[in-house]
Amino acid sequence: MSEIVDVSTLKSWLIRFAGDVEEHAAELTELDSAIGDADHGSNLARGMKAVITALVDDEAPDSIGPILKQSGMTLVSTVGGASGPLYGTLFLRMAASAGDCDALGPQSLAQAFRAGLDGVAARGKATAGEKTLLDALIPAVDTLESALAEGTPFDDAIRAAADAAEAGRDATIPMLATKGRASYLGERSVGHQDPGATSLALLFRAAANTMIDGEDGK
Amino acid sequence: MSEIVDVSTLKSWLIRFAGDVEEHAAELTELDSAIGDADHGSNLARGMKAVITALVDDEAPDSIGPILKQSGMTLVSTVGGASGPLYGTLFLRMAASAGDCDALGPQSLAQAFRAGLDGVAARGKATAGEKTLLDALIPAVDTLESALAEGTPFDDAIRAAADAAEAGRDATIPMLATKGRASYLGERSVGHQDPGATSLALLFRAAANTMIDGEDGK
Amino acid sequence: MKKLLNAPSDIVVESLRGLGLAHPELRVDLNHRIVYRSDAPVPGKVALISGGGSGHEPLHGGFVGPGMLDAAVAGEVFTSPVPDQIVEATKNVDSGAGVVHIVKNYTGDVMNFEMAAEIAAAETGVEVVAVVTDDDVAVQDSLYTAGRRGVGVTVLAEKIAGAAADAGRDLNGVADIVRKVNENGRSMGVALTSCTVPAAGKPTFDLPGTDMEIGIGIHGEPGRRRVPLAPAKEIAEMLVEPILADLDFTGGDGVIAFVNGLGASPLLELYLMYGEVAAVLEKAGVRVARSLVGPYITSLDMAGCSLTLLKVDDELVRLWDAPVRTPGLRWGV
Amino acid sequence: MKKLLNAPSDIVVESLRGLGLAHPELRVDLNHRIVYRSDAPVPGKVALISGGGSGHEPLHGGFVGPGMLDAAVAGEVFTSPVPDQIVEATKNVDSGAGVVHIVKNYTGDVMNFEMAAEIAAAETGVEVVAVVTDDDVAVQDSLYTAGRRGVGVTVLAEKIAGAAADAGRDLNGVADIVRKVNENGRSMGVALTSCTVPAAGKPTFDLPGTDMEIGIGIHGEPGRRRVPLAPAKEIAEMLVEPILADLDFTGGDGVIAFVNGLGASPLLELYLMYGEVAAVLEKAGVRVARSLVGPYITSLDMAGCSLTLLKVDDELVRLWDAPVRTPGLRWGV
Ligand SMILES: Nc1ncnc2c1ncn2[C@@H]1O[C@H](COP(=O)(O)OP(=O)(O)O)[C@@H](O)[C@H]1O
Ligand SMILES: Nc1ncnc2c1ncn2[C@@H]1O[C@H](COP(=O)(O)OP(=O)(O)O)[C@@H](O)[C@H]1O
Ligand SMILES: [Mg+2]
Ligand SMILES: [Mg+2]
Ligand SMILES: [Mg+2]
Ligand SMILES: [Mg+2]
Repeated sequence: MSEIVDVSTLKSWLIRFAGDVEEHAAELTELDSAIGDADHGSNLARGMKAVITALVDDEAPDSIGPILKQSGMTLVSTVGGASGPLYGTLFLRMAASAGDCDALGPQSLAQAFRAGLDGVAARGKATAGEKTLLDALIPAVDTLESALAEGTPFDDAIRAAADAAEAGRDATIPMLATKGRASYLGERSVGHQDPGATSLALLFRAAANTMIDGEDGK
Repeated sequence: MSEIVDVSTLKSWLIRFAGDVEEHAAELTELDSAIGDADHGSNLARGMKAVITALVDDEAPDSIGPILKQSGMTLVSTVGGASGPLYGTLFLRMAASAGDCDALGPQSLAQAFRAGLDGVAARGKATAGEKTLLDALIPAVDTLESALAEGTPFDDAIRAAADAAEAGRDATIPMLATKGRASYLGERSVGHQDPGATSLALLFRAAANTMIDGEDGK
Repeated sequence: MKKLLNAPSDIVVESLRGLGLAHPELRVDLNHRIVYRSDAPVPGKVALISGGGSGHEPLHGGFVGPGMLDAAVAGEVFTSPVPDQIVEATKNVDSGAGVVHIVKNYTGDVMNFEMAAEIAAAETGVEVVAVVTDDDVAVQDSLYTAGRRGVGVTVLAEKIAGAAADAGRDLNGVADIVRKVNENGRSMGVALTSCTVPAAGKPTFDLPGTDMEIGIGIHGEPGRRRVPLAPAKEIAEMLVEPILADLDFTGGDGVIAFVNGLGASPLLELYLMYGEVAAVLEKAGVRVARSLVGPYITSLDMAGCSLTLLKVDDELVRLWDAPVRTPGLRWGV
Repeated sequence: MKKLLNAPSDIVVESLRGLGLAHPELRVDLNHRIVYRSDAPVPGKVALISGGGSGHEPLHGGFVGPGMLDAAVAGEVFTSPVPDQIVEATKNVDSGAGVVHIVKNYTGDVMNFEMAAEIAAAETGVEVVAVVTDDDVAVQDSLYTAGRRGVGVTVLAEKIAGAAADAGRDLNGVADIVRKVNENGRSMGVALTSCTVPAAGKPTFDLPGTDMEIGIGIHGEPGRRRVPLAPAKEIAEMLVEPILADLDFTGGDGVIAFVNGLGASPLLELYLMYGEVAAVLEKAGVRVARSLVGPYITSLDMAGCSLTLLKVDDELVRLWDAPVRTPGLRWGV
């Protein structure tokens, strides 16, 4: 259980996430229509499609850090908007944390997520409770870390992280947005689910689904 | 019965026609939406309002020809579009035919209408059957003339003319337009009632209603 | 109906008031609804007037100024102006060299301008030559129609004739240029939605969400046929094809290709359409000498576009390139 | 959705292709979606770049040319461009005098331009100064928002800074002019209908037939409040009032008053609105020095308008009047 994410698992994760984003693109855009500008679904779908295209290229890197780095750079250079730099930074910082290795153990994975989270918070100058993707990312990373610290088996820990991301996503509904486009709405942002937190929860669910042997969807 | 249309009757006719046009403006515009540009009702309502304003002015003329002339000039200078010059010409030619008198008898009225009809046909270069206001005007004038020639009493003759105008109006429905804006539609103009013929029928019904003692609406 | 207006009946005069305030280089007679270049009459120059129903802005008021019109006469929305207005404008722009009336071919416009020319000649002695534009290939020019509608070519004619008048041509010379432009120009339009006439308060026609109207005019008059909404590539073909079928545009000095927005279609889409049109023209061997893309002869808030092709020679290109300074078209000065 | 397009995902690049074909004086890099003036880099001149999501045309690509931008970088519809594009444009316009980035204040735009400036400095050594525009008074600039949105002032800043760069100012001098324009300008918008993002395929928000949205942005983001549709006179007051409440526009050399169409509202209505705005300003003692009326920073096919007021001094008026030659704004050359 010390080598939980090898190259093949990492690729599966990215591919599954890309598929989930594609599948939920209309829903993400719909959420973004209510409190934003109706593009989050198409933005992220475009980016993840490019990530997968780069991933299957003959010249593509074949170790953890470089794959994450390539994916982050691809997101930065294909998504645009707010989510491009933020998702891009997440992967780039994870790449730097992971380094050029063949696999990550649970601790290294958690460390990489923590580095990614710090990068996203710095890039977007946001904190918890502002109705952004951080509200899914923070509880997910916190949960993963503390579960592992308590000795929870990895399968359970990553599943708990995905659950936490979804709970965080749902918790954005009553929040008042104070960052990003939704903040323009003031009080009118209350009652809507944040699109970025929604896609972020997909990312963790995809992680759980690919990193847990035999797990299939929730 | 030789002085059927005195100044007061003429004014009543114009006022009643103005009222009828105002009342049916939306319907005329609706007809013009189907085969034209959705303005016949507002065009004619604007013009007849101006005619009535001029009519009640202190300086307004007080004999038949001059009243008709002022009305025709007012229509020409306030309506625009196709119906402005056409309705204007109708009244201007009627004015010239009537001359500066205090009242018109049946024959002079019929003559005035005939002169008006000729003017309208010349101005618009149209003939019967082209799905225009001529298709109400021609049968109305023909009917008035022939009824009088046959010795029909004026009341019956003018009522017959109004009936003929309405029948002519209805007959435009199956016609293929070959003049005016509706001609652009080709075959698609078939099945729609011509707005100009519709307003023209209102003009004759208003004539019957005001020139026949005690007649009130149909 | 969702429009920026007060009372529908005041929209024309209130819009003209705004135009006058925004453009001190123009003089606006609100009473007669005439837009003049403020230095009219220009001594020795043949004057150019156009006009028609409102709702086609910037046509015609936005094309008044050096190098284009001396005055524009505004009718009610989609209703030609009345003779009084046209006579007033004609008198005020004439410097003695005569006045050309550019009239779009609609029954109402033609009759009102005809009456105005008769009155102007009789009452004021001003020499007027009227030229009618009728470039819309969607309408058959036959015994069974009022003739082709005047549409996009009118914009090009006003610009080119304005340059000819500036260059010192005489009355017939300027009128001839308008005729030359009209004879060498053809247009075709497509609507994705209806417009809404303010006084009517609702869309002139119903166009289901999946349909478009090919061969639309600029007044919400229905077009040639209704077909399912198609990709821009196919729409470009539907616009180009009937134009090329009507007149040979190959060879010579090429064409001015003018993709016009009908009102509600944004520039993003108009440039995309221009790209598609250019591709179709290239395949057909038609060389584009000059282009114009934007909403220049509109139909209120109608979504859609029209294409105008004008076959040019050296003379027309030179006149097209000449300086113009109006709110709607401006270059070289 | 009724739009002139092929696949929604291709709308930006296909529109840029058309722009390039229609304007040979521009050079369009379809790969990077950059519009350049074809003579860039201009030796010795500070270069000006702007960019952002597409769907606001003519902003920004239509403002490339002498007297305005050296390059414009186009993102997807309503999505800021990515750093690679911005870096590429920055490298290609720099003549050694440095590059000013004009960035509208949206989280995405700011982050992408920031990353680009970091990369440009690190990898190419080009000196970049970015200035953010944030003029929309509909948004409170507070701890609880991402700050005011950059809207209409951006157009005026691009024009005025372009003239400053032409006049030979150095990098900080040009950046200062952008800051000065931004500090002295305020905007407010109203939407009568939603726009439809092509990839989304349906209107971003529902606006019942009797309502309008006050304080709208340029991305179909909902505004400050929804109120019943009002006459133009009252709308003018609703636009002017919060602007005047935010900054004192009386005295001095007056203002540039800019009535902007959001896409689907025709010029007829925009000029009418300008007349109403001018009346409100006169009553408030605000003198109009210059005006601009038309669709210059749009929101796809949204109906409505925005008002921008820029307090000017002699310097800003002179720079405003300086020659400009772009597809979207052109005078004096
Ligand atoms: N400052 C920020 N920090 C973290 N996340 C943010 C920030 N601003 C926006 N977001 C996230 O980005 C999402 C919107 O992404 P997207 O729609 O792709 O970009 P844009 O807002 O530029 O259109 C929001 O739902 C929110 O979760
Ligand atoms: N050449 C013509 N001769 C006679 N009547 C005509 C002619 N052209 C049009 N009309 C009449 O004018 C009516 C339309 O008037 P109106 O809508 O006011 O003017 P426009 O067509 O200019 O919008 C048509 O319904 C028709 O009856
Ligand atoms: Mg968004
Ligand atoms: Mg009509
Ligand atoms: Mg009409
Ligand atoms: Mg966006």
